[in-house]
Amino acid sequence: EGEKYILVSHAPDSDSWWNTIKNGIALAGKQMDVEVEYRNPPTGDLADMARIIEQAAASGPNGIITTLSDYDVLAGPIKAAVDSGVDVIIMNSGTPEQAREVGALMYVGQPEYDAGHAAGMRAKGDGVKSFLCVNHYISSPSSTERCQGFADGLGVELGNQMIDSGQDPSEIKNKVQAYLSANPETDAVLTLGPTSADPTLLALDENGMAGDIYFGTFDLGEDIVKGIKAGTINWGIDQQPFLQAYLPVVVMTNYHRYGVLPGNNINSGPGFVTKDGLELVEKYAGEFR
Amino acid sequence: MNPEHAPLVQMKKIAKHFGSVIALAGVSLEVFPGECHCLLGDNGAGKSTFIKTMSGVHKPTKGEILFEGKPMNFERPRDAIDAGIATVYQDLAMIPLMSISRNFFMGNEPTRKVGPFKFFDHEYANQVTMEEMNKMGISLRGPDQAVGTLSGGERQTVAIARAVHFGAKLLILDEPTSALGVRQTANVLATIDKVRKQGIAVVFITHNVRHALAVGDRFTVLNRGKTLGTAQRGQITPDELQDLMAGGQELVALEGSLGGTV
Amino acid sequence: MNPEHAPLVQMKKIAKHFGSVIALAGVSLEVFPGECHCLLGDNGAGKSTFIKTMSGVHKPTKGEILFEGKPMNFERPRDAIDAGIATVYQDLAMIPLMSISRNFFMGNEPTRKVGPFKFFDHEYANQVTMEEMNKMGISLRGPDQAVGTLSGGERQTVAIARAVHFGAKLLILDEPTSALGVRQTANVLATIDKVRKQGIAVVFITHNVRHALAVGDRFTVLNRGKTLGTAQRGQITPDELQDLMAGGQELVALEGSLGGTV
Amino acid sequence: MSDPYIETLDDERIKSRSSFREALIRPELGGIVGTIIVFALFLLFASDSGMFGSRGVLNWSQVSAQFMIIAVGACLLMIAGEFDLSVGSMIGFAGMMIAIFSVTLGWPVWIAILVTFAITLTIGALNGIIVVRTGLPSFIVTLAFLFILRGFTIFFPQLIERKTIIGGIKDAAQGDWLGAVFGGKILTGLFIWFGDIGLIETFSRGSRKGQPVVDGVPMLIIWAIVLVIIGHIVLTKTAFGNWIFASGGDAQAARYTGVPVNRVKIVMFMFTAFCATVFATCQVMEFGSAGADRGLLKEFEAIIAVVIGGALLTGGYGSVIGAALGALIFGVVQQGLFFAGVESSLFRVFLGLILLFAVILNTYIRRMITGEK
Amino acid sequence: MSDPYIETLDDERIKSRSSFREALIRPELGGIVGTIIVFALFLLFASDSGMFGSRGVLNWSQVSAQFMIIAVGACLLMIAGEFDLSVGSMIGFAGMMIAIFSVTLGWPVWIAILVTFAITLTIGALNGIIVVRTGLPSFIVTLAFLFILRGFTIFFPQLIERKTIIGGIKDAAQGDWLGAVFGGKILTGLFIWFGDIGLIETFSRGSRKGQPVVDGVPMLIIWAIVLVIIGHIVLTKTAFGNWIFASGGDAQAARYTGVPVNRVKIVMFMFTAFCATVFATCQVMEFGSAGADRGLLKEFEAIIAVVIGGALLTGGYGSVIGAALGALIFGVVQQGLFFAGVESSLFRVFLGLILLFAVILNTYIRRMITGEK
Ligand SMILES: Nc1ncnc2c1ncn2[C@@H]1O[C@H](COP(=O)(O)OP(=O)(O)OP(=O)(O)O)[C@@H](O)[C@H]1O
Ligand SMILES: Nc1ncnc2c1ncn2[C@@H]1O[C@H](COP(=O)(O)OP(=O)(O)OP(=O)(O)O)[C@@H](O)[C@H]1O
Ligand SMILES: [Mg+2]
Ligand SMILES: [Mg+2]
Repeated sequence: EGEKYILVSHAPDSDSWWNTIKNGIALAGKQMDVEVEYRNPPTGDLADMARIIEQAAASGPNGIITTLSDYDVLAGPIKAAVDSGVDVIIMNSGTPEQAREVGALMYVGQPEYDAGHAAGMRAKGDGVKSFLCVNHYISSPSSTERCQGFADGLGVELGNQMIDSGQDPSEIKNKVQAYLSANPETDAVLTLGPTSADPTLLALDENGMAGDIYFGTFDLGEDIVKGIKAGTINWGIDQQPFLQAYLPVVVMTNYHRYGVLPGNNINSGPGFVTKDGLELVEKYAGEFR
Repeated sequence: MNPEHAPLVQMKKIAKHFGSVIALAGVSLEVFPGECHCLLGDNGAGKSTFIKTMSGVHKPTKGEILFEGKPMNFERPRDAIDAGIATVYQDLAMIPLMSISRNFFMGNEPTRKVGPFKFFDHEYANQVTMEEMNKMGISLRGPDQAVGTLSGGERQTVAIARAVHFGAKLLILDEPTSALGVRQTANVLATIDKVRKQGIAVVFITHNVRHALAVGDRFTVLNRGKTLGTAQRGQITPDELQDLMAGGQELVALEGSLGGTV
Repeated sequence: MNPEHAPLVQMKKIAKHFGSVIALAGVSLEVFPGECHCLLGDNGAGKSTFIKTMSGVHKPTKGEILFEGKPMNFERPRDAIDAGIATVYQDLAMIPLMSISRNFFMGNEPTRKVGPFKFFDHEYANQVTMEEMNKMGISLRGPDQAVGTLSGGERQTVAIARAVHFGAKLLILDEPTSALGVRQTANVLATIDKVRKQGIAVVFITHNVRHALAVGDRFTVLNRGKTLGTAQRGQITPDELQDLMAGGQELVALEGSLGGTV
Repeated sequence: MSDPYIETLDDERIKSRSSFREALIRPELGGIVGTIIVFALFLLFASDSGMFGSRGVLNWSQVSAQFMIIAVGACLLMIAGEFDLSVGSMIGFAGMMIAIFSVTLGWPVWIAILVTFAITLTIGALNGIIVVRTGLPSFIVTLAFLFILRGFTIFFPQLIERKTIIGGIKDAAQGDWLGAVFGGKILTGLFIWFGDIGLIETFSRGSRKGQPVVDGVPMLIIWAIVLVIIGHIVLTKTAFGNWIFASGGDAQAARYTGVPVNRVKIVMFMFTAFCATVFATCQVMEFGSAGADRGLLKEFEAIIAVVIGGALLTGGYGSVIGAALGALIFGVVQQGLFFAGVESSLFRVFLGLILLFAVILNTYIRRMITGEK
Repeated sequence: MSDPYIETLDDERIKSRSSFREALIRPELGGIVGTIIVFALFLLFASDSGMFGSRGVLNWSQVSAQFMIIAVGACLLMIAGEFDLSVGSMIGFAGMMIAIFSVTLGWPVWIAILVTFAITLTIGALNGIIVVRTGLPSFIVTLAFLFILRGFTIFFPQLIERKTIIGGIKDAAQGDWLGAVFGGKILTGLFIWFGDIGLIETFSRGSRKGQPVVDGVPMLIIWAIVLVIIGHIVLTKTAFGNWIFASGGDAQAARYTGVPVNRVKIVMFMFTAFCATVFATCQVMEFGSAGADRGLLKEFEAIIAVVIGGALLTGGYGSVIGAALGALIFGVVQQGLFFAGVESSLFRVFLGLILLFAVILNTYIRRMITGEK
């Protein structure tokens, strides 16, 4: 009873997608009656994140749940935490193999490159030949992997099809419009989350391409769900962040209390969300979905 | 000078401390309308500090200021200006990057009404500036020249011309002639004379005994934050005044070797 | 003064333009060792600009500078200082936030060797500063007081004491007495006299005819960027000099009303 | 004394300078030259990319208008001798307040907007009061507010709604008069007519087929123009404008001559906050959501626009028109690089180089004006 | 003249001030007070969180050491009257260069490090040369470099490797002597002995079972201490230190008295770049990878640490010891809030408040020293 778990993410404070994670971990904490904390490097600097993992380990929790967005940077601190008796579960980014190497109990998440690749295959099946990847977080390796995976899935060169859009919605909107009017033959748009999807939706609305251009996105949010419903967005890739936060807490609590542990990693995604079966998604978008 | 008049300003036992430094230790002074009151004294005697308490820059630590008989509590220079005290500071109040005419009218901008709005009247400002500067014997290249390009003396002349133009009941001049050439100095002294004759009180700080004697009606000497007393014109010889200003020290040896009063 | 000596500095047809402003239009001057050469002139005549070309602050637009007979091309003040020219500028070269002794030795820091390293010798610096300031008649609270807390005149004295202490072959003083009290002025003039007698050349800028006559050996008058010629001591009366300085303008009317030479 | 007027009129100590050159050297010259160069370059290299089609023009106009709105505030504040690093955080904060008031608390949008303006103006005033009372550099004070405001912008919505993006403002703002002032478009009728007579293109496919590609002038652009005009008039044509210059040129000297320097500075901080809130409100009304990450780095972008436009970072010198041109250059370059298809991560490199080039040009111009060496 | 010495010794115009108070008021007083307060608070509220256990101490020491390294550079530069907003981008850039040289190009790590230092020092010098030659404010010049360097840091690895993180440096640095100078640990023997005698905890499982949890002092901390000591000595005890103060206090006046102001400023820009590169190299060696987002906002953190430590933003006043204490406070507060379990989005709010509080305290102290009102 009263175990303490700390979740460490690599996201800067303001990244709205991580709300779901925060809500998921809070809910799990309440349900399992354990203490949970959420930590992240304010600017998204991974070196700062390594320090936070060290700090978390030093504060003596029962377990740490962390992303593994850069193996080189994070492997050391995570291994040290494991060695000092803290159990670790890897979530969100990283791969099952890397999780095993650092000595984590398991991996819960969606390997980014694979998700991009799957999306690319799907788009290829729908006849897409060229695309625009709106990367609002260019400095994070996982966002580039998504674009790269998509390109590889389509079987085309990524080349100049990925733009560094920045995080300001007006900039994103106007940059997407600028790209599309300079490259009108573009078949598809891929966005990497609500931050880039919402302004892109507006951009397409304004330049009349909404519903006409093939539009896929990672991660869900209120506007994305509305877009899917309206048919502007063909699909969203849901990696179910809620599960990524909720499950590790449940798994670890049970492991610590009763010694039970699932025998395998859990892939929380990729699940393609399309027009069908949107009700619950719609209700909880941005909060639990 | 009319000693029977009520004094315009009465400074009573003014003290001013800066942290651990005692700049003024109780200085009293009266200035009457139409007189030129010279404030003399050694470097660091506290002259600038004293007139700054008069013009609202510093609040005195102790002491009282009566202006036209009423106690005054200046919170900021604006209050003193509004009460009718115009000051030319030793460290000139000029903005180098602004034009001469903008500097001249700074804080007293002339305006022109256009409908419900008031606009800065540039034309009027330029014209007045040129005229006033010419009166002081300085010929400008143009009123929109930046003040930063003027020589030190030229700048001082702008500051004096400004104070005189808006000159109210009391005009304070802190070493106005120290950076001036002979011609400009003569102009300034003539201006002081003119202003005084209009019934305006003048407080004039200088190190130059001759300048003081040329226009002063009364002379107050400060020394190390205290006053050594006030003398009427004619009651004191230049040499006595000089002695007082130097803090009563013997300057004979030096003066001898350099040939007379310096 | 030894006119048969070779001149220490020869300034030949120096011209200096700032953008569209012609500050100097060909000024020539010679300074001999052991003489005090007074530079006089109206505000804006170009005196400060002229000596700044001598001390390496400005590069002349045209003209040649010979120092000890050799053509000199000062790129920066350091070069002039190294050649032996010490200058007290009108806008004093003092850092308000630094202590007096750090200011005093700025650019000439005394060092003490500890092993292979050289350290700033604070003790020596403090001691020398106190001594030199006392010689100038200024008593300091302590050598580590910040210069920003000194009065204008006190600061000027520090600047002069510094130049004199490191005083080399030529000492340039740009209106050193303008902000000074009588006692300090006398000290400065005595210092100039002392320095000159040691064979050092002095260039002394002032607006005060009496100060100039007290110590000057030769007098050069500038007017609107040109020289009006150089006079020997004794060849010229105070009144003539005064007339020259005012740019030859008639001051009779003014002077009359104010009682004599100002 | 002889009449000195004659003497004034010709002074042998001034080299003659052609009146053409005289007319040229003004603070905004750098901005004008820059604008011409930038447009010339993009006309040359990106004219076939749709950048100068009606949609393209609207595109970079909107981006430039955004920069202009915050640049006007930053410009006047900078001329008054201070600057504000909290502009970006203020944008995020203001948007979030509007969202919380109108969506979470369900207030009418116009009340939400007015209350938000009241709050941000108060914060602006607080910034100013701290700066003038303590005499601290505004860099530090507003840096503190950069962190404080951003912290609250992230904290509040999480506490209240458990998310950091609050949407649904569009629905709430439906039919709201004040919402339309910030998020609406004007002249829509005119543009539809333009489309009908073929003056501008119409959509050839998609949901809005047949409608003109540009269907009105967004209020964002109107706000930018209005703010620039007001700012310019206040600065150059009023007594208050003279006080702004004086406060920034030398606060001490201005105070000595009776300029209410503290009041001027506080008002300028409030005006900057006002501009930031206008920016935020337009953005929230356009996108229908407020996010905790809105406005990141906008403070720098505002300062860059102002500096490109010829203002002096140390205060006392500058022009609103220049700042507006700086914003235009910034917007056109940013979007133009996309139109021209330049690798987008190189945008930052270009931005840095343009900034350097612009300030060097401006310094040269300023020296010609003031005659410094 | 009479001997004036007597006069000097007692001056009736000075109120007496106790020598205790005299000894107290020095630039770093604010830092000392702040450090005491911060430690007292955390000892009170977070002592049971492991913050003062051996691993906890190592944790905040490392974070503080990082801040110290960049704060020393920023401090000396700020005292010399300039500042550098490109520190953060420089950190990212330097790390990326090392990674590209050693991993992509396969050079020996020590060559990669030395070449990187040569490049960054050149960029630092360039910053300085542009500032002193053009007379532009360093805010603008280094802001330009902030964008330019960050742009290249994102662009190069994308161009070369198609990603924004380059890993594998640890393998490359295996056994490299210069790599160990930045990424190694010292006193490992001592700590193993500490572990053996039970002075510090040991790992309870895994491959390092039985080894002490803290197995040495990271070189990062050594670098921080060495830089602080050198910085302090140079500033207060050498002629060059006097020049730094003079250049920042009034560049014109310093130039008049023959201080080589331009040289001083350029050297200080280079030293700042040096510190940033030390930071980057330590980071790259410790974590084994370089990312395009490294160092974001570090320029502000350095400036904040320096200002908390009592330096004057406008130059000419400050202390390296103060800056080091500022960095310590910053690091302890940042990590301490985590230990104390405070909601992490509120961290920024705290940071802003501490900054405000610290500068107000410091201003008060400085006024006591200089006697200003
Ligand atoms: N702001 C201040 N802080 C601390 N001390 C000050 C301050 N202003 C003036 N002082 C001190 O007060 C004393 C009087 O200075 P003040 O400037 O009034 O002298 P002054 O008579 O005008 O001298 P001068 O003739 O040189 O201008 C000096 O010793 C000076 O150091
Ligand atoms: N940096 C500059 N830029 C433009 N003009 C300048 C500059 N410096 C000086 N001037 C101009 O050159 C002329 C000569 O100035 P200078 O300072 O040499 O005069 P001065 O003889 O020292 O006068 P004063 O007795 O008032 O000190 C003045 O008209 C001044 O406006
Ligand atoms: Mg004075
Ligand atoms: Mg001069």
